Amino acid sequence: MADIALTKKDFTSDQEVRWCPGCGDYSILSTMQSFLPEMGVPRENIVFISGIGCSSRFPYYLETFGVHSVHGRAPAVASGLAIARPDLSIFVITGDGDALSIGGNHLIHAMRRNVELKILLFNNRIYGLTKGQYSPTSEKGKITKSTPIGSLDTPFNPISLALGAEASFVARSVDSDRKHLTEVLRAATAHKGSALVEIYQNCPIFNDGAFDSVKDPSTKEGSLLQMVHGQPIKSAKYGVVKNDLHFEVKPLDQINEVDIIIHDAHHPDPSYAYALSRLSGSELEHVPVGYSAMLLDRVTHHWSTPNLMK
Amino acid sequence: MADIALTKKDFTSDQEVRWCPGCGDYSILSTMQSFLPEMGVPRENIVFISGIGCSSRFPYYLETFGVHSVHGRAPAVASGLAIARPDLSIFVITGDGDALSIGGNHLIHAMRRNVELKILLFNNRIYGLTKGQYSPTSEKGKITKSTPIGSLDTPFNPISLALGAEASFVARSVDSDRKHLTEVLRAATAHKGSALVEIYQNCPIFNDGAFDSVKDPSTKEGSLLQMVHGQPIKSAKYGVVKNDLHFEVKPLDQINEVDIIIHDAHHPDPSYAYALSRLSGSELEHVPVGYSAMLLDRVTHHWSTPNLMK
Amino acid sequence: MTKPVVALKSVVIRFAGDSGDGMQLTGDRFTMDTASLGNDLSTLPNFPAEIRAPQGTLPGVSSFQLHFADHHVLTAGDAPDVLVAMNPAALKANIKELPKGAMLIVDKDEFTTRNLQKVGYETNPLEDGSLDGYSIHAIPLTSLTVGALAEVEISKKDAERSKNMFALGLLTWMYHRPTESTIKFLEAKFGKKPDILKANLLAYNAGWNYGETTEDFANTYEIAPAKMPAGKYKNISGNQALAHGLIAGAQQSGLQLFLGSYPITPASDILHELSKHKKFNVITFQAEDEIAAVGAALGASYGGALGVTTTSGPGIALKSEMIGLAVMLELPLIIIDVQRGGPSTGLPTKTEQADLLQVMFGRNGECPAVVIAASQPSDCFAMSLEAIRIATTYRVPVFYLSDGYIANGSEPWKIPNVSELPDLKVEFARTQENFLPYDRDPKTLARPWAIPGTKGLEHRIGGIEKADKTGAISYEPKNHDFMVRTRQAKIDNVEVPDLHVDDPTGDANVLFLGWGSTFGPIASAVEVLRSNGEKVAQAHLKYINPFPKNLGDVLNKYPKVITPEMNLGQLALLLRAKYLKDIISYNQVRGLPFSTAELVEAAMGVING
Amino acid sequence: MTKPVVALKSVVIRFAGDSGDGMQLTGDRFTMDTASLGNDLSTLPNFPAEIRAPQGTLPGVSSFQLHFADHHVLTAGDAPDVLVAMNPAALKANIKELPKGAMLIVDKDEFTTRNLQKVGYETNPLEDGSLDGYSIHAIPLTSLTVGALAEVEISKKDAERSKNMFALGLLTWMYHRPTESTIKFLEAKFGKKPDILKANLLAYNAGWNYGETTEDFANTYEIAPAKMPAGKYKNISGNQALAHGLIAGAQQSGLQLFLGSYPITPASDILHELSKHKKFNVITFQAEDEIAAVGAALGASYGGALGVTTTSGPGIALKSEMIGLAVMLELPLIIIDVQRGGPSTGLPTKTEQADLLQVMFGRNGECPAVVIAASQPSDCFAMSLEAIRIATTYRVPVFYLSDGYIANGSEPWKIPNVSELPDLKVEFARTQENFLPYDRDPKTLARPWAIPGTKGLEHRIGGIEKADKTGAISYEPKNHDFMVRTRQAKIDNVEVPDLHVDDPTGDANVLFLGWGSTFGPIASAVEVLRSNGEKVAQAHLKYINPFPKNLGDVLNKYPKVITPEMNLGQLALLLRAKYLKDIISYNQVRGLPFSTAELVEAAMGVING
Ligand SMILES: Cc1ncc(C[n+]2csc(CCOP(=O)(O)OP(=O)(O)O)c2C)c(N)n1
Ligand SMILES: Cc1ncc(C[n+]2csc(CCOP(=O)(O)OP(=O)(O)O)c2C)c(N)n1
Ligand code: SF4
Ligand code: SF4
Ligand SMILES: [Mg+2]
Ligand SMILES: [Mg+2]
Repeated sequence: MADIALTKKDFTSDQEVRWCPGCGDYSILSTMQSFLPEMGVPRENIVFISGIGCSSRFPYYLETFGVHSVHGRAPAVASGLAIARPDLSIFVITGDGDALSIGGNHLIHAMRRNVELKILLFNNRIYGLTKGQYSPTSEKGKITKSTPIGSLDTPFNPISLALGAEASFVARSVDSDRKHLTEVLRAATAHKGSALVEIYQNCPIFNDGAFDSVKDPSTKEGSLLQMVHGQPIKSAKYGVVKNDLHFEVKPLDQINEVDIIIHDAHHPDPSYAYALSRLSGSELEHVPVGYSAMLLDRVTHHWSTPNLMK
Repeated sequence: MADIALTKKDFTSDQEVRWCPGCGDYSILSTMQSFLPEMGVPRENIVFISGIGCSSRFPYYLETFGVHSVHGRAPAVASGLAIARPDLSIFVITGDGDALSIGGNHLIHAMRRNVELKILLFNNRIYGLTKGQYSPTSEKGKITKSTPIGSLDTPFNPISLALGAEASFVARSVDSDRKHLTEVLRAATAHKGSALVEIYQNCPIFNDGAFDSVKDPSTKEGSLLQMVHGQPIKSAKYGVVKNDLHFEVKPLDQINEVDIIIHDAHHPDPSYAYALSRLSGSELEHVPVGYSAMLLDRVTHHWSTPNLMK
Repeated sequence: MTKPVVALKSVVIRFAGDSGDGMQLTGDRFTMDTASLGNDLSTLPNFPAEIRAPQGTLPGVSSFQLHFADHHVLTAGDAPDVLVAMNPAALKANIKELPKGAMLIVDKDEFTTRNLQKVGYETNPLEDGSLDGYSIHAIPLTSLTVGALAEVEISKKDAERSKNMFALGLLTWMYHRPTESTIKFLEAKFGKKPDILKANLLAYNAGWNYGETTEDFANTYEIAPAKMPAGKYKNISGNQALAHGLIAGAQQSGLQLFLGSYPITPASDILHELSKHKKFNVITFQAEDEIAAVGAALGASYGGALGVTTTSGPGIALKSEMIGLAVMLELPLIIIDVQRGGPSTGLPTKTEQADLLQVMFGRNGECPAVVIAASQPSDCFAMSLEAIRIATTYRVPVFYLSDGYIANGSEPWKIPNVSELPDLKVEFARTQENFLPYDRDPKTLARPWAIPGTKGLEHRIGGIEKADKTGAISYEPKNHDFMVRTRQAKIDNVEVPDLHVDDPTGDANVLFLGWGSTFGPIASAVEVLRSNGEKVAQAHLKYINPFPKNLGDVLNKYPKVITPEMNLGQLALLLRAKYLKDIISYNQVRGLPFSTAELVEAAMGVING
Repeated sequence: MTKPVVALKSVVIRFAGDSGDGMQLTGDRFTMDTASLGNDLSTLPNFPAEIRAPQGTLPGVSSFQLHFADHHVLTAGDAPDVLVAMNPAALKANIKELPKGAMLIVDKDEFTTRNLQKVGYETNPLEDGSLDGYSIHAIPLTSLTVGALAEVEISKKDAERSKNMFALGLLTWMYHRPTESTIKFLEAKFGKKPDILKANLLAYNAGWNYGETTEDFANTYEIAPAKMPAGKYKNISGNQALAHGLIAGAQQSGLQLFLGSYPITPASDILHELSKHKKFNVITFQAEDEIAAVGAALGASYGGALGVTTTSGPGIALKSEMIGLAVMLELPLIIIDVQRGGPSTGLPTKTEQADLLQVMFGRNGECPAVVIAASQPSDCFAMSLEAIRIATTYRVPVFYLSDGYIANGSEPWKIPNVSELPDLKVEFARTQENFLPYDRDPKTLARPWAIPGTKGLEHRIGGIEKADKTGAISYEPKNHDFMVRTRQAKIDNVEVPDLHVDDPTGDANVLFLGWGSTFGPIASAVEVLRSNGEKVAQAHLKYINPFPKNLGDVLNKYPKVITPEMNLGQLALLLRAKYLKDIISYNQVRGLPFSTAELVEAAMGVING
C-alpha cells in the first residue's frame, strides 16, 4: 500500500503525449490515470508493457515502470516479468493489430495460462501507426489502403477468441465512457488471473466514426446491451433472451421482461459468456458491454519457487 | 475427376514409414490412403502440407504433392498455395504442439479467413518428436520431461479455440476408429471453407494410453458422445441436455430421452457448437465426436483475380 | 507575369511544418508540377514516427525537400535555397541547415508567445535579429488564408488547414509551375466535399496572387528543363518504381504475382500500390504477421506463382526461419527489405543501410541467398526485373534491398516500352517418368520447378536435408556436405553484370565504392571533386551476393578505396573478408542520407592523407 | 576371472543398433561405469531424427561411441577398436569406419535373409568372407537372451528387448567394469515393473557369464585409471555441465535464474535439467514458441532475474527480433544456441557450427551482442559462469554457442568447490532523485539495472532510439549516431581473457586456430603432429565478439593459420575481415566432428604446401 494517497497527477509522466487530436487513446489514458490511485498500489510496483502501435505508446505517459516492447509480443514479455515478479501489478497495452494479428498466439496462451496480467486491447478496427491498413477486427468489405476493393476476411471477435482460449475474465467497454471503463478496470484488477478488456477506441484519422453507433448519444442507449451482474441484459431498446439452443437479441416490445436473461457474471461455464459474445454483430447494432469472470476451477498461474516447493 | 479409378495403393508413396511401432499415426495414414480415392481428385491436384513433428512426416507417405515445412507455419504456407491455386485440394497436417503452441496464430487466422484448407490436427497431448515435453493440450498436472513436478497450464480445447476464431467447420475423431474418421474426412472435404479436424492419436512412446477411455472397448461406448446430425447426442451411458444457460452431460438413467439435444450439425450460431465443445473434460470422461459445420453467412475466402474482378 | 524573371540552374526547396500541416502533400504536389515541366529532380521526405505528434512541438515537425534543376540531379540537395517554415518549431528544427543568404518564408501568425515557448525560443527570432543574413519573408499566412476563405461555409479550423495550399500557390507562382494538375488533384481528392474543395482552391489561388500582387517578392524564377534522354518521363518514388517493376516483370515472366506482406514503414506503400493492380494478375495477401507473409509467398511460389514478400528490418528478422526453408526448397522467392533506422524499432521513418549483414547471414546453418540493392528511386524498376530474372532462373530466394531514402524519395523515371523489357518466360517441369525433383540444370544448378497439378510429378520436399537428385530425406554425412556446397555454388554461380567503373581519366588513385542509396550523394561528391580538379573513380555495387566477377580486379587497381555507408561498415566487412583489401570506411548512422559536402571532405582526407 | 588380462592404454568402442535397441542407454551405462574407474573418456552419440525409424533399416541405425584411456582423452576417437552391431543395418552403416584387425561383435540371430535384404546385402557378410581381417564374434545374442529369461513371465518381445543388457554385460566383463551402478540404475528405472527388471538383470548377468564361460573370447582387457588433477570427478554431458554452470553462476550472482525456452533438439536437455532444480531458485517456463521464450526471459531480466533462453539454430532465427529489443534495452540476457546441422530443419540430431554468423549479424540494424563458445563438454560449466559475468556486468545479451557434439558428448568433469567459484554479485540501482536510466558506468558503459519495485526509479524504455542519458524517445540524427556507436563500443569494450597459444617450442610456423567443439579433434591432431616431429601451435577461441585483445598479434606471429570449421568458413570470414590475414580454412559440413586423421592430413598439406 502506498504511504500517502496518490492522485491522478502522480501517475502522469513528464512525456509529451503524441497522439492525434481527438484520438480515443486520450480518454482511455485519462481514465487510467484517474483509476490508478484507487488501486492502492505504489507506483513503483506497477508496470505497463505494450507492443507497437499508436495505442502502445500508452506506457510513456504514466509515471510507473513501463516497457514499449516489440510488435505483438507484449504478453510474452509481461508473462516472464509476472512469473519472476508476482509482487508486481502488470498491465499489457495492445491494439487490435498488435494483439490479434501478429500477437494472436501470445494473447491466447496468456489467457489459457491465466497469468496475472490485465490486458487492455484498444480496438480501433484499423492499423493506426502504419497509416490505415485493415486489421483482424475490421469488418468484412472494409476499404483501406491495403484493401482497395474491400477486405475479404471475417473479423475476430476478441471476446469470443479469448473464451475459445480458456480466458477466465473477459470484458468490453468504450473509450469515451469513463465511468463504465473505470468499473471494468476495477473488476479486471480485482480478478485473480489474466483479464482481457476490449476497449472500443475511435481513430479519427484512419477509421473515424467506427463506433458511432455505441457512442452517439442518439443511438448508444439502444445499442449498448449492459451486462451487470444480477441485472437483465438489455439496452434501452433490446433485451437478450434464450431461443432453444442459443441466445438472441429482441426488441423489448416483442418480449416479456421476465424472459430477459439475468446476467450471471460468474457463470462457471464459458459457454454462457461465449453465447453473449456472439450477440455483437460486426455492424455494432448491438454490443454487450460489461464483464464475465468465470469462476473456473483455476488458480492464477504461479511458477515461483516458494509456491511450488511448499 | 481422375480418368481411372484410383486405389489405396495409388496413394501410397515409396517412402519407408518412420514412426514407432504402434504409433496412432499409422492408422490415420491408412485411413487417409483409403479415403483419398473416393474424393475423386487426381493425385497431382492434392497437396499435403505439414509443419514439424512426428505427425508432420505424414506427407512423405502419400503419393501426392507434399511439403514438410517449418514448425507451426503450415497453415501460412498452405494459405498462400490455396489462394494462388484454388484448383487444388489442400490438406494441412499438424500436431498439438505444431498447431497450438508455435503455430497457434496461423491456425486461428486460417479459421477466420475460411481459406479452403482441411486441417487435420493429430492430438497426442505431448511433443513426440522432441521426446516428450508437455504440449498445450496436456492435462493440468501432467508430469513430463519439462514439467517434472507437473504442468500448471490449463490446456486448450482445440475445438473451442477454433470456434473462438470463427471456424466454419469443426470436428473430432479418434485415430483407431477408421469408420468414424472416414466419415469426418468426408464431411470436412465436402465443406466449403476451412475445416479443423481434431484426431485423438495415441503416442505409445511418450504418452501411452492418453486416450484409453475413448479407445478401450470396455469404456469407449460410454465416453464417446456421438454427434450425428438429427440424432440425440449421447453415448451408451450419457446424454447431453440443456440446463438453464448451458449444456450438461447426464447419465441416461437420470434424464428423459426426449430431453436429449438433437444434434444440429448446421446450427448457424457457433454458440451451440461451442457449448458442446465444453463437455469434454480434460479427463476425457466424456468426449463429443463428430462434426459441426456452421452455415455461417460466409463464402470461402477467394482472392484470386477472376473472382474479384467479375 | 509582371515581375522580373531570374533564370536559375537549380533550386532546393524545403517545406517544413507540423505533422498536421500537410507538408508531404504540399511537397508532392510541387514535385509533380515540377516534373511535368521537364526539370530533373530528387526529393527527400522526412517525418516523425508518430502519425500526428503534438502541435507546434519539435518532434512533430515534418518536412519535404525538393531539388530540381536544368541538368541531371543526383541528390535532394545538402542545404535548401528556400525554407518554408509553417511555425516556430519548423523554423527551429531546420534553420541550422539553412545557409546564410537563403530565402526564408514563414507564417508570421504562428509566432505567438505560446508557440515560441513550446520550442524554447525566448525571444521572437523574427524580431530579435537572429535571422539576419537570410532573405526573410514573414507572411501572415494563416490570416491571409482565413481571409481569402471568408465566403466559404467552413469552420475556422478547416479554413486554417488550407494554409498549405496558400504556401503552395505562392511557390508555384514564384517558380512558374503550372497549376492545372494540382487543381485536378484537388478536385479528385475533395470531390465529395465541395466546401473543402472550394477552400483549397481559393487558398491556392490566394497564394499565387499574393506573390503576384504584393511587393513582398521582387522576382520570379525560371529553371529550364533538363536535357534527358528522349522518352516519356514520370516522377516516381522508389516504392512505386519497385512495385511497377514487379508487375512488369511478372507479366514478362507469364507468372501470377503473389505478394504476401505485413504492413511496416517504410515498405507498406509497395503493398498499397500492388493491391491496386489485381487486373495484372497480382494477388496481395495481408498476412497475420511477417512469418505468415513470407510463408504464404513461398506456398504460392510452390504453386507456380511468383512469390514476393515486402518488409523492413524487423520483419526480415522474423522471416529468417522461413527463408531458410525457401533455400532448402530451392524455389523462386523475392524478399524486399526497405531498410530503416535500427536496431529494434529504431527510427522507423528514417533511412539506413544496416540490414546488409542480416540478409547475408541471418539464418541458421549455411544458408546462402542472392542479395541485390537498388541505387536510386528510378533504379528500383530495373532491379525488380533483375530480382525476378535471378529468382526464376536459379530458383533461389533473392533479397532485394531498398531503404527509406529511395523508397520515399522520388525522381523522374523514363517509362520503358514493353518491347524494351527483357523476356523472362519461365518453364515449369512437364509430365515425365522417374521424375527427380533435385536433378539440376548443369548450367544454372537450378532444380526443376515442378508445380502441383502436373501429372506424374507428385513428390514430397521439406526442410530436412535432402538426397542429391531424389530429394528424399538423407542424413548421409557426405551427401550433406555435397548439398551444402552445391547450394553455395548455385549462388556463387549466379550471373550478374560486371561492375562498371566511372574513371574518366583512367588514372585515379582513389575509388569511391558504394551500394544502395548512397549513389546520389557519392556521384554528387564525385562531380564536385572532379570540378575541383581531383581524380576520383566511382563504382556502385548493385549485386552484393554474388559480387560481380571483376570486383577483385577493380579493387586491385585502386590503391585507395573509400566506402561510405549509412551503417558501421557492413559492405566493407564483406569486401575485406573476401578480397583482403584495406577498405577505407566512411560511416554515419544518423537516419539521413550523406550530404555531398561531407563526402567531398571525406574524400579529400583520403586523397591528402 | 580366469582368462588372461591384457593391459591397454586406450580403447574405442562403438555400440550400434536399431533406434529401438537401446544403444544410447547401453553406451551411457558403459560410460558411467568407465568413469567410475577413473579413466579419462569422451563420447559421441549419433542417432536419427526419427524417434524410432523402421526396424532394421539404415536410417534407423543409432550408435554410441566411447573412447576411454589411461591418459588424457581429447576426442571420441576416429575409428572404433570394437564395434558391437546388433543387426545387419548397424553393421552396414558402420563397417566402413572399422579398421581391419578391429573386433566385431554381432548378433548372429538378426542376420536373417529378410533383414539382410532390407539393407541390400545380397549375401550374408558373416559367411561370404567380406569380413575377413576382422576379429569376428558372431553371437546368437537374441536367442541367448531369450533363453536366459526362460523363467521370467514376460512376452518374447520384452525378452528380446533385453538383449542390449546382454551386450552390456559382455563388454562389462571384457573390460573389467564394475556392475553395481548399472544394477542400481536398472533397479531405479524398472522398480515398478519387477518382471522387466528381472529380465534386464538376468540378461546383463548372462552377457557377463557368456564372456567368462564360453571360449569365444580369449582375453579380457584392463585400462589403468588416467592421471588427472586431484579432485572429485563426474562424467558429464555438455548440456548438463552448461545447466549446472548456470545454476552455480546464478547462485553466485544472487539472482533468480529464469529460463524461457521452447523445446528443440539438441538443446532440450538443458530445459529438462534446469526444470529439476526449482529449489535453487530456478524457474523454467516452457513458452508457446521461441519468440515468447526469449521475450519472457527478457521480461524476467527486466524484473531483476537472470533471463536465459536455450535453443538451436532455427530458434535463434525466430528470436532475433526480440534480441534486438534486448540490445536496445541494455539488459542482461543469455541466449544459448546448441548448434545442429542446417540450414532449415537440416540434420536436427547432428552437429555443426554454422550459426556463428547468424548470431553475429542476424538482426536488423547495427545490433551488436557478445558471442562466446564452449570448447568441450566440461568447459560448458566454466563458460556458463562467463556468460553470466559478462551479461550482468555489461548488461548485454550474450550469445553462448555450443553444438550437438558438445551437448550430447560427455567426459569427466572436475567438480569445483563453491569457494573456487567467482563472485558474481550484482547491484541493482537504488532509490535516487533525478534518475537517468541511460546514464552509464564510465568503465563498463553499462546502464543501471533499475528494477520495478524500487521507489523513485519509475521510467519507461523501449525499442525506439533513445536519447543519451534520459532514455526518452529521440529521433535526433546525432544522438542516433552516438547511441549506435556507444552500443558498439560497449561490446568492443567487454573484458575477455587473452588468447592462450600452445606452442611448446615457440617457433612453429603453423597455427591451428579453432573455436567451439573442434577443440578435441584439433588438440588430438596437434598431439599426433608433434609426436611426428612437426612444429605446430594451437590456440582456441572461446571469445568471438569481442575477440581477445592479443589476437591480432597472435595472427601476425604465425605465417600460416589453419582454421578448421564445421561450416564453410565463418570464423575465417570474421578474422579475414578484421585482421586482413589470409586464414587457411579447412571445412567440412557432414554433421559429424572432424577426425584426427583428416586434420593431421590437412595440416601436413599446409606444412608442406
Ligand atoms: C515486426 C513488426 N512488423 C510490423 C510493424 C509495423 N507496425 C507497427 S504498429 C502496426 C499495427 C498497428 O495497429 P494496431 O495494433 O491496431 O495499433 P494502433 O496503431 O491501431 O493503435 C504495425 C503493422 C512493426 N513495428 N514491427
Ligand atoms: C522453430 C522450431 N522450434 C522447435 C522445433 C523442435 N520441435 C520439432 S517438433 C516439435 C513439437 C512436436 O510436437 P507436436 O506438434 O505435438 O507433434 P508430434 O511429434 O507430437 O506429432 C518441436 C518442439 C523445431 N523443429 N523448430
Ligand atoms: S492514427 Fe488514429 S489511433 Fe493513431 S494516434 Fe492518430 S487517431 Fe489515434
Ligand atoms: S514418438 Fe509417439 S507420436 Fe512420435 S512416432 Fe513415436 S509413437 Fe508416434
Ligand atoms: Mg488498431
Ligand atoms: Mg503431439
